[in-house]
Amino acid sequence: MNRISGNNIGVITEDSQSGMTLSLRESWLFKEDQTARYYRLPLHDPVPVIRAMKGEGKNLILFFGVEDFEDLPGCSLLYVFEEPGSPGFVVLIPEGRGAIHQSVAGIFPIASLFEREIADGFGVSFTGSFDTRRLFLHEAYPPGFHPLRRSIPNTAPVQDTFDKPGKPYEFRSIEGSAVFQVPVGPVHAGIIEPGHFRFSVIGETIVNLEIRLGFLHRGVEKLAEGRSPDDGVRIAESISGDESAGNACGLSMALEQISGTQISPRAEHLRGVILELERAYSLLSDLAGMVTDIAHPVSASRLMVLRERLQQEADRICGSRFLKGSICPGGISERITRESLDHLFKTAGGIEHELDEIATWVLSIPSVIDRFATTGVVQPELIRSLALSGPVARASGSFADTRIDHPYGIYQERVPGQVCEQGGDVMARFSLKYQEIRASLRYIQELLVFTPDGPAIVPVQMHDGFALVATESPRGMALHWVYIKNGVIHRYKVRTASFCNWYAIERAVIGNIVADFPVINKSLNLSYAGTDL
Amino acid sequence: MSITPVLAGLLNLGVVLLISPFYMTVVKKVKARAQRREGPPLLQGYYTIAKLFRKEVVYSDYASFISRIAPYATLAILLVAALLVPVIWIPEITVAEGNIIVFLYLLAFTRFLLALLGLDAGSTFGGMGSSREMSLSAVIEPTTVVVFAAMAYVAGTLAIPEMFRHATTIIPGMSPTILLLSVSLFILIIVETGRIPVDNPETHLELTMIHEGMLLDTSGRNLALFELSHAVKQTLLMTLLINMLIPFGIVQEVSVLGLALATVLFLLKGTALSIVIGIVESSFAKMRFFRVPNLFMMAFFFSVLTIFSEVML
Amino acid sequence: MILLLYPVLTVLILLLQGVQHSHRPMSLLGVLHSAGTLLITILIIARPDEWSSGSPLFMVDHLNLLMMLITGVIFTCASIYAVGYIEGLVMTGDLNRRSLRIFYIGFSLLLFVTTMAFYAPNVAQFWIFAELTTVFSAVLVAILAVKENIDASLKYIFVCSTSMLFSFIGVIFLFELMRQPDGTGSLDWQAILAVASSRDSGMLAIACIFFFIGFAAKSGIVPLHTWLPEAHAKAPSAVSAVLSGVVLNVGMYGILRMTGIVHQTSIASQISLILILFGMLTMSVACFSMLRQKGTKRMIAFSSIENMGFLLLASGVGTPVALFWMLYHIIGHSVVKSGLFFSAGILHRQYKSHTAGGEDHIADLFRMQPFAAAAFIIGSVAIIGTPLFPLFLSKFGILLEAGKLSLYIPLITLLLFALAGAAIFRFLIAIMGETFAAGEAPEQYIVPVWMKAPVVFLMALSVLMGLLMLPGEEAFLTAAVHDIGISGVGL
Amino acid sequence: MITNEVAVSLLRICLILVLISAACLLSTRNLSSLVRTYALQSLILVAIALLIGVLEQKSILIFIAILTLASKVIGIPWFIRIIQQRIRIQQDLHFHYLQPASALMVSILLILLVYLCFLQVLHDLFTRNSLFFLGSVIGVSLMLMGLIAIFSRQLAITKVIGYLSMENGVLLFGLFVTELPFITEFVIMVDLIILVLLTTILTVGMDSSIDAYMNRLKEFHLWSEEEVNA
Repeated sequence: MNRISGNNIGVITEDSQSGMTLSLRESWLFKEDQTARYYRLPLHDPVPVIRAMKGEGKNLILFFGVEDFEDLPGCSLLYVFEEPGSPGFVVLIPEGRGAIHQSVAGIFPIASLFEREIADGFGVSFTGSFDTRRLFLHEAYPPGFHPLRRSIPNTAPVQDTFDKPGKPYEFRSIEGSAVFQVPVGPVHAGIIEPGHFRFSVIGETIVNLEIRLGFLHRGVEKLAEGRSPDDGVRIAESISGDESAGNACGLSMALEQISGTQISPRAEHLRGVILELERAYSLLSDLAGMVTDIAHPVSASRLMVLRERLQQEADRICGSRFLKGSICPGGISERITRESLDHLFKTAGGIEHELDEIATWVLSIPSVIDRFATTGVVQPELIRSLALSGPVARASGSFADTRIDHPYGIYQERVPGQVCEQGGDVMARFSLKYQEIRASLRYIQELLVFTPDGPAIVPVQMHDGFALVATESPRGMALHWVYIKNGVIHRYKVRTASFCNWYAIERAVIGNIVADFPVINKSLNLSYAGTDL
Repeated sequence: MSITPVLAGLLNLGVVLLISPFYMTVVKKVKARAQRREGPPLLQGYYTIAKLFRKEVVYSDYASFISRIAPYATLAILLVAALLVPVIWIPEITVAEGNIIVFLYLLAFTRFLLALLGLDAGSTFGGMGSSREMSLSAVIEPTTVVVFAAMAYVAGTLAIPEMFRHATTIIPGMSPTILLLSVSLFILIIVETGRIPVDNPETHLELTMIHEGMLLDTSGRNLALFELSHAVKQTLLMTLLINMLIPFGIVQEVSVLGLALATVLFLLKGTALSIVIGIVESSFAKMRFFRVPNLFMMAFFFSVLTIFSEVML
Repeated sequence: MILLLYPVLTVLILLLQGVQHSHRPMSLLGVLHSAGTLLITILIIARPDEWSSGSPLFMVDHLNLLMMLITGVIFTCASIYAVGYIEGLVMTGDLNRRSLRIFYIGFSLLLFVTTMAFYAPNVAQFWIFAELTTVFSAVLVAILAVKENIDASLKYIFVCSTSMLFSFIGVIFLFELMRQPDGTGSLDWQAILAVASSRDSGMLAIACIFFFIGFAAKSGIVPLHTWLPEAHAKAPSAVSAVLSGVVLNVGMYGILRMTGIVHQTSIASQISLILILFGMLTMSVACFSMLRQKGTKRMIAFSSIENMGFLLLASGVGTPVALFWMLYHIIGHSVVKSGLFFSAGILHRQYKSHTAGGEDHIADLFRMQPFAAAAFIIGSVAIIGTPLFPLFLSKFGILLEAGKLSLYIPLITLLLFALAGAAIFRFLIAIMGETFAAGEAPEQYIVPVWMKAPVVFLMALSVLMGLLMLPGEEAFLTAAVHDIGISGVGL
Repeated sequence: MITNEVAVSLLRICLILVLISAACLLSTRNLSSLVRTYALQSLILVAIALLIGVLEQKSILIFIAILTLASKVIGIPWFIRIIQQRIRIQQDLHFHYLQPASALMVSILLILLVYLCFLQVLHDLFTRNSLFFLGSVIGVSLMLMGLIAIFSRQLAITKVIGYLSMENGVLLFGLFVTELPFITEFVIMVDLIILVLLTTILTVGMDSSIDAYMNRLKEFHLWSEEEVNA
């Protein structure tokens, strides 16, 4: 294959069967900012370029639609790529004409999800995809209802139009005399969020699992439209309870980038503290959940105590056990006091010590190891094709970490501790999360020592514009893209780590027994709310 | 016709019925303490049953007569079984000429009823619970038989009262056969009453439950009856273990004082055993479903070893 | 008293090897050690008055002197060979330079424990040293630190050591048996031989069977032979030669001694039957396996199993004549087999397979390695028992004796020999026919004289042995048979 | 001092415990509990040696007990635990030929077989005490169960433990059948230790690349750095 460099125009090389591949040309560059390079393709069909990008090792991580983007008419599609070894992202914007596009799901399987999401939201259809079912719109929504279109008013839907359920959702069916299906959910026996799991099992062994989410889709993206940037941050906070600081931080950074605001070093440091605190307590509840699901409540309760202590620290710092309101555009909440931080410093050290003790104990109990080891293996090959990130990817031998690969905020100055586990089973995820909590607690202590004095918050002068920001939430890479037009949010797109990671479960459970599903699910611990935006 | 067997039977039933919920709560309490929780008050078992008795029963649309009679039948069968196991008093003449084999059959019958009940309501989880329960019982049945056979062999009789009488003649803790037998019986208690590491009595994760799965569609008085049956079953098995291993204090010659003392002693021994069960439950994680046969195999091995050591020593 | 010099010599050599850093002095010390062992053995043979006067640690008679003679010769040849061979391994990076010291110390220790095993006066001591030979030879097998070698070595340890534990049960039985009447007793070979006939034969049978399990494993008798092809094929060739030529003899020596004891009692015929059956079984399994082999060293290793089976058969036949020829066969086998492994080592250096676990691709044999090819062919001819070579005589002698028991034994055995011969010739023809495609041929390997000399010596020795009885050989062997405890008229 | 009667019943319990520990060795999948079980098994052997020592009034058994305590209860388990941390294997999940359940079945049959065989052949050897007969049966049974462990387990390190358990069987057998000279016991222990050292170090090599293996060997001080340049 020929590589084309610079502005050379003889661009077309050939690929034997599946059509053309086409390299990216610098002349297509449309905008470049701190985090991403935007290219506008003068072509309607992006497939050859995207194939070429795959050949160069770039990976599709997000793909969404925007109506009335800059001077482009109709619905534009933005393909976001991650480039190995480069902190910046690449965004492709093909010339959008009409409502029919070529699917890229054959190149990047994860694109199928984004395509279904766009199809539901904007009514755009994709040809050549292997899956064209609805994603978040359930049967109750009538055909032709596409809530993200600007023509649909940003109000509650009128109930009586949705009375007649449409065509039922078609689950993948596995045929065979011994195969039978076990539907689980969306309403579960425990107090958890709604999600439907369709197991195909032979005896106790799972041969297929299909997950259906979206039962509590809240329309977060639509909700943000037309709101002021500050309101947007409050909405971002409520995306997922245990990632509220992470999401607030992501959107705030995007807004700061658009407005060109430089926040104070003190705010940078304390944001780091807040983010790591959130990571620590979220992952602690993951650990507790994992041991609960193998019926070892003795260790679970000890872990939950630690989690509770960290959340009380959060409450002491910013008045919210889930750190809500702690991060705002321009800096951090002004109510954070020196005393609460000192208290956190002391607690973090104590918790680290206690956690070591608990984890060593748990990992030496034979029956625990028996349940954890070799259960629910996420194969490393899935990491790229499903765009997996966070602990799920790192437990399968990947070093992917947004804080290191695409450093932002304080992480540009101080590199956090990096951990990686091989194996990809529940065991690997347990010990990985344990080590991440330790690393976070260490990092908090380090930051608290070096936090300078200064203003907590600086005013933000908002301009119109758009920005893409990636943050590492406790569950992995969260992407925030916001487009401010006329001083209000025109479009806000969030991709949480859970959105992609959910599909790792479908692969991880195959060959395991049904009774092991809860612990596998908990070890990946994905957010329903973070997906039902 | 003597009055003694009737008296003994009634006394037995009374003690078993009254004491059973207490032991269940003790186990819960120990587990709670291990988790650094306060845990339920010691009489919680009785409160729960009383509360459930007052509640309305709801039947699934698909439920047949099985769902209606199973709760009563289960408890009734277990009470019959209770007549075979002297708790505090070994009377000269027993009310039921039952032996360990009948006892085994009665236990198996309740299992069967429960499995039917799980299937009856027509829900997925009930069916899954029943299927799991039946596959477990298929593997545990041989083990149970061998454990009981070992008991019978050691005591040289099939009648449970005679076994206990034999046990009183042995110095506790000094006989390897009795020790081995106790290990097997203990495993049997764990498995038969669906405790960790075999089943988790506290889980309501629909995908992992066995016993709870079958009871998922049961409510109100029926649920109360099942809770009680479960407790009675546990007490009966515990009695087997207690009276084989530490029969100390059990009454053979009737006297009111002796009976009172025996009751108190049994209460203490039962509580101690419940605490042990609670501690064991707290220190293991649940086994992977397909690994459970290994546990049975251990019990099987120990029982065979019991017979061996009885032959060889 | 000369024997007491031996541990002193060993300690001295080990100390010197321990402080050396480079290869040459270490390997020359190894040669010195083996040659010293050989010299001491010869000195003792020459002075029979030394035999009985020694410390209680040693027992000297014709049988173990014979074994020691073989050991000395093979070890000397192997250590000379190693000078060139190991250097080559280090050059090509197969053997890490840092492992050299472990190798040479292991080699010296192996020689030491083998010697101690042969000179051991009692069963317990013999057991311990025989067990240690496993340990040290396993170190030598694993020295290349490749996964397959470690695998082979672990297999070797597990199969042999677990079997040896059974032997130890046998030793415990034997001890109990010996001290039964009055509570005192000794495990000395000669003491057991003397009183065996007065002891309970049922218990002796059990003791024997347990005892045989371990030593059968050590000498590669089916079904405990599984370690042998792996270990012999994966080990460096100098080690393979020692394993095949000496360490297998340790097992055979144990079985021989025990057979002698059994022959004092009434259970001799039952035990003999077992030995003959397992001997035949071993031979058949080995011969059929040989037909499938593609690797040079594996082929030779299976041939060792076959010969061990034959030796077991001979010990089962158990007449003085059979045992005479059996000892002769042991000598012949050790000499020829070591020579074969040495030449296979040269071939391996030349045609080393570069894929992990792959077989060597041997081609253009006569053009690339005429010397090794010739040696390999002579060795192959010798090992299948062609006339003019020593193994012919012993096979002939043993089969004649076996024929007196039952005609089927020689018949089947001859058939198996034919099979083994066919397998080896098929293999030879296959490798001789191969040629390299243009440009594929590896660079020619220049064989150092260190490696050639032992091969020449061993081949010459085997031809010499086949052509004529060495002076005193017959008398010595007859005396050795007598030492086993089976007295007879001799030839 | 313990009376004979108590000692005998304690011995019986110990014998049963030995078999229980062997059953655990066959069915445990976790390496650290395997090592712990082995240490416990050796500890029971120490107790047995002491009890027989009391029964038979032999001081040599006390020495054997001390030797066993030092090597098998403390030394070897400690060493294996170190190795285990180095190779970072905690589980031995794979079995060939025999799953734990069937391994237990087979061992029941083996115990029966050994019992019947010994009953046939050796009964007159144990006329003095049936306990000693039982001890030798259990000794050989333990050995055979160790053999099952060796061949049904996949990892070399668990095979090592199986081997050690076999060796315990031999020791038990030796204790009950006869009294071997102390020197023999001692040398066997040395042999055992060498074997354990060797096999476990080789085990380290099994799951690592050659370079990693070399580095690990260095950690054990088997190699020194200066030899690289020699």
